[in-house]
Amino acid sequence: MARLRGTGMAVVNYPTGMNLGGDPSQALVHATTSGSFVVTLSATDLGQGLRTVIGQIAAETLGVEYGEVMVDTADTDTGPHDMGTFASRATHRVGNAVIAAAVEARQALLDVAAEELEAPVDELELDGHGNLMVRGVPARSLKVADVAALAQFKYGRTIAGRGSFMKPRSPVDPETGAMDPDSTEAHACTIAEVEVDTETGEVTVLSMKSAYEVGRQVNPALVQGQIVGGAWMAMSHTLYETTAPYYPAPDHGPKDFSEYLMPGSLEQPEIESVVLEIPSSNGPYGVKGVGEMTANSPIPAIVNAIYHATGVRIDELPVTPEKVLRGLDARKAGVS
Amino acid sequence: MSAHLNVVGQSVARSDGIGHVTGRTQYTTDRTFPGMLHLKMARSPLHHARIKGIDLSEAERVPGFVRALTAKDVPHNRYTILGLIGVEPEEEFVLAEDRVRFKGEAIVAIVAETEEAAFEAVSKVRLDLEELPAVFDVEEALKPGAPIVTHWGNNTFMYEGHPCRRVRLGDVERAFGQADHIIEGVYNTSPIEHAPTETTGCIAVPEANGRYAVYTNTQALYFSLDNTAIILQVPGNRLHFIGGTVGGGFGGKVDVIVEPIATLAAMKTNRPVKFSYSRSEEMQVSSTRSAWRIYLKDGVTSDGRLIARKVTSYADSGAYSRQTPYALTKHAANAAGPYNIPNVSIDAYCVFTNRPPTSAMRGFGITMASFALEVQMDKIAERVGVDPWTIRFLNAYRNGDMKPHRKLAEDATLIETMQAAATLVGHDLPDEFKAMTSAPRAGSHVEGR
Amino acid sequence: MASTIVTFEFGEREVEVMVRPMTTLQIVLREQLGATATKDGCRQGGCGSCIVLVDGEPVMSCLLPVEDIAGRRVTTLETITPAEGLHPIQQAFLDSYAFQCGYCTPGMVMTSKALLDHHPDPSGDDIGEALAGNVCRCTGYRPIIRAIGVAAEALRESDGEQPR
Amino acid sequence: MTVSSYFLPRSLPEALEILQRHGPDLLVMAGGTVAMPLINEGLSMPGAVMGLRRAGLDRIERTDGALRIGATATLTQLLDQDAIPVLREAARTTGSWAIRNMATVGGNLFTPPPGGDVAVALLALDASVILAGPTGERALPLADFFTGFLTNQLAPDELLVELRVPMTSDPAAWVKFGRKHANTPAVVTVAARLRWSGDKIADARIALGAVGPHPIRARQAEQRLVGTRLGPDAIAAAAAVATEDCEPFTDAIATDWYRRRMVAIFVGRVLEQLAPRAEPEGR
Repeated sequence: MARLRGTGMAVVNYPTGMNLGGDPSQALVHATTSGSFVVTLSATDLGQGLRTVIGQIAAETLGVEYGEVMVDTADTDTGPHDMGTFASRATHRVGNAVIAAAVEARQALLDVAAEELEAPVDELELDGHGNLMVRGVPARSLKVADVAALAQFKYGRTIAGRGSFMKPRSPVDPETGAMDPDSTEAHACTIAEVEVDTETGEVTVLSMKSAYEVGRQVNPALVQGQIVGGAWMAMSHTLYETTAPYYPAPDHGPKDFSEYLMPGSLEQPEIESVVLEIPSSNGPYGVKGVGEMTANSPIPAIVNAIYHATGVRIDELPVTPEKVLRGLDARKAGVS
Repeated sequence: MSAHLNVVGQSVARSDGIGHVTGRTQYTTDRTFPGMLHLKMARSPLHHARIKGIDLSEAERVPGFVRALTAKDVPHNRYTILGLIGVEPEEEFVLAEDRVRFKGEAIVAIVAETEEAAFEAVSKVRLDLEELPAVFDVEEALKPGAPIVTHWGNNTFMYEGHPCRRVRLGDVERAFGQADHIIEGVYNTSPIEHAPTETTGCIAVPEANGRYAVYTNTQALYFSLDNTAIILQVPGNRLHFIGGTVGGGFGGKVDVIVEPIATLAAMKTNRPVKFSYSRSEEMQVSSTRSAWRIYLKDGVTSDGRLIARKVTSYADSGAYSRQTPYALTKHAANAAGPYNIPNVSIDAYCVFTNRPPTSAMRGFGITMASFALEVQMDKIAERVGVDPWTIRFLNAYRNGDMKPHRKLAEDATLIETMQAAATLVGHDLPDEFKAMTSAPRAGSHVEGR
Repeated sequence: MASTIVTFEFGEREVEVMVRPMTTLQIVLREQLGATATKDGCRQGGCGSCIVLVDGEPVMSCLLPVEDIAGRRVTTLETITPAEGLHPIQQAFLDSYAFQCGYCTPGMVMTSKALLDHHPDPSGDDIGEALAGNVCRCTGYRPIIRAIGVAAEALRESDGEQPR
Repeated sequence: MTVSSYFLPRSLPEALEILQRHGPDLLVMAGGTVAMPLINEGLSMPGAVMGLRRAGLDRIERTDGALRIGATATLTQLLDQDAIPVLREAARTTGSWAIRNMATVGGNLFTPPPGGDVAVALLALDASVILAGPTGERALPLADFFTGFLTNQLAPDELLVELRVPMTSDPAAWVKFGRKHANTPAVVTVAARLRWSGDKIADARIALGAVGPHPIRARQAEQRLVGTRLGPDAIAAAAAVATEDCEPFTDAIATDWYRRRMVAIFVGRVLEQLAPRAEPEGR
């Protein structure tokens, strides 16, 4: 029995947003009587943490504490239109819409404060912690909560904003394929190390080390979550998953988690990553989409690592132990 | 945009975290409603068949049976989700009419008082089916004489008169003639299930005012609402979709497959109706990631410059379109990879076969292209006699480069990303690559702009 | 199809339910007791999202006719959640970002609870083995494994003065 | 799932009485890990079911030179006993923790391949099954119990009540090879037990799982070992011939080709575990 080790690499770019555009996201923001803000959406949180990052983006733009922002999603009776959560679009599209709405709401807040403080509105600033003041004059300050109450009960105003973001729909030239298929692009480079058992063809992924460039991380912990979870899914796609194990034959389709193979809690390679932030030109605070792409570069990196370990090129996913073993047999027989 | 940021960039705790760790987060089917009925589907046991008859007499006698829905009950029995953004033609059926095109295709919806009764009634639906020849391979499906899956006479989606999405830049054939190496590869992948831990499902509930509240785990509430309104031929204002919390999507819950029929059942019975996929339905019937076959032919100079890339891709769409035609456009836009290649030809075919329809999944149209391209890059490196890093640095795209789809590259950071990866794994790059940047090349399209 | 009455302990309280034959504990918890922390991911015993403890041992509640556990004690995520604050395992999951969509989380926490009750200082392999029946599609398991390590330490430090 | 009656007998006589009363249409269920998924999805719709979880058939005890394992003892109970270590290994590699808390040793005999791992170990240990019927009990070697895919010698009016495993000091080993490290269907399962006479093998048992319609003995491989010292040549010969002892199938996990190939590899690996520790010679 021999165990062979090898290392492989791969790089990818990944476009953010529905490729041809025409996919609006909208947001509404309003203040409550106590100076909290409600962001109303119809975008969905798939578990990636959309509510959290949208709350962060809204708080940042409004200049209030994160804890003062509530994100209400999703109900079509209250939330404005959103195309949906897919295509790594949500943080980019919804984030931009929320910034627009928050800017408008912030302006309404400052207008009330200016009147109350009898100061020019362009001399007011928010400190990000629930206070606003005349620039350079800390004594002339108000709490956001008080301004919200004043707006409601003294001035009879709303503190609210509307925001929308849409990359206009673009056509494809059917002859040349000329098109505008992305808003921005994120990048990744993965180096995978594997070990191959030459008797069984089993592949063990030992490590996946990646660099990601994602524009701006709104929440680094959640970006890490995507990177780690995506690396796992990529390993799963590479070595295990199929609904038609003998594709194109339609037989033996799995019906449960026993037959539908995915790595589990004991298949744990080392995962390490570094994240670069080079802000995009059009994402909220420079964001690019990171959700989908994390399952991409590890796949060819693992397949290349298998080649470097064994000399066997497998050009078909999933790379089952049987395929590796047949490849090793063919090499031994001098075929290839 | 901002020099100092307060909360963007901070790893704040997830706002839904306490709900998740206490189990108080309410997912779609955590709700129950008084009088709620259960919908289960009678499905085709064959890959391809003509429907000669449906006999519901035994099913109707099952205690707890409430009603059955067939194609004729669906006001606009066409399920074409991308119709919303103008993609044609209409083709899939909410419930099959004269033909079933994949094993598991929905034929009769059974609504019953309990899940058990619904299962039993489904088992008693008698289908008279005449089996038809089926095709499962994308290239077999394109051969003359192959069984035709679609209703328009061939097995590809038509892109403005072309059987594939085309991208053309430069002249690949001429460049192949100038290349020192021609490297060819064919890459195959298998269909993949999204496998969210929460299966696709919804509950449609009649409201007091003549509207219908639909609790759903769709990834796209308005997409689902608008499609449901079209299928049921009701104004959108009769529908009220509630969701936003999804137990894993990965693209599988962009399909609008459970809401229209559950809402129709609620309308026909005036009772809440739950339709949630079983795990085996999720595995065997729900959309998957497409299987792909990708042919690559590359022309490379002896010093490792990629001067021509020809890509011929076939995505197995299964029996119907769903989101896959759009995936091929995204694929075609990106199928040359993150490289600067002056001559590119891409033909991306969306092919219909007799397997369950495929749709969106994480990395839509690109994940499997990345697999093919990056394995191919390793083969090129080996042929040229350079290491895998070198071949990628030599060809990495930069800002201002003309992409195959003729948009100039912006926000390119591939070079910087590779440099960071090399540092991470302790790979010492040659000075030439350490000094490289994604800044526009001298003489590039944006130089001096 | 006569219904029967089944009594069992649900956390600290005794509950009595009337069920049709072979109704599973999962259905009883979710539909009769409104205890929907116990999830419904496959009904095949394959995903672990419905794991609860019966007399302290993890079981797949989707495969268990409730009649079988008459008189026994059922522990779910609801019953271990303190009236105020969080159980140390819950806190560790929260702090470690040990979930994304959250659907597998209740089963993961219950398996973790059983593990730490049996092995206050589990090895990495112990944790991996214990979680082998819980499917997570989002996180890749690593944050969950990390959370259990954090929880184990917290529980050892608090010397077992936590809700059981 | 229109189950109209669910019986939960509190004793063996009560269980037998219910079985006689309802006849072969009664679904007998122990841990429920095989039957319940089918019932939950409406794929199996039995009218009446008898659950054995409370029938008092779950004791594991050591008497009369045998380990007596009640048919409804769970795999967790099997994992907790220390009389026969190879049975612990078999239990440990079957299912997940929560499944092992439910699945029973007896039920494992009725689990379609590639399931039924524990039965493979029992087969290598020369276990007997105790079947109780209206006229009393009978014992049958497990090797004779299986007759085909999901068929066996159990009469319609009988219940499996016990597995009886002769206590042995023979060295035994176990390997389950799946596509994952835990909670995985087997590509192949191998259990082996050897009886030595001096430095030679006097008798051998090799049982295989997931490579036939039910757990099977690799009889040619067993014969090939008798009289050898279990050197590399003997192991290789037994491993090679074991591939002729099996009838592998293709499923979602592996093809018949791959399973057959792995029979040789893992019979070899199991026997290497049992081989006398040779002096280090730089192998």
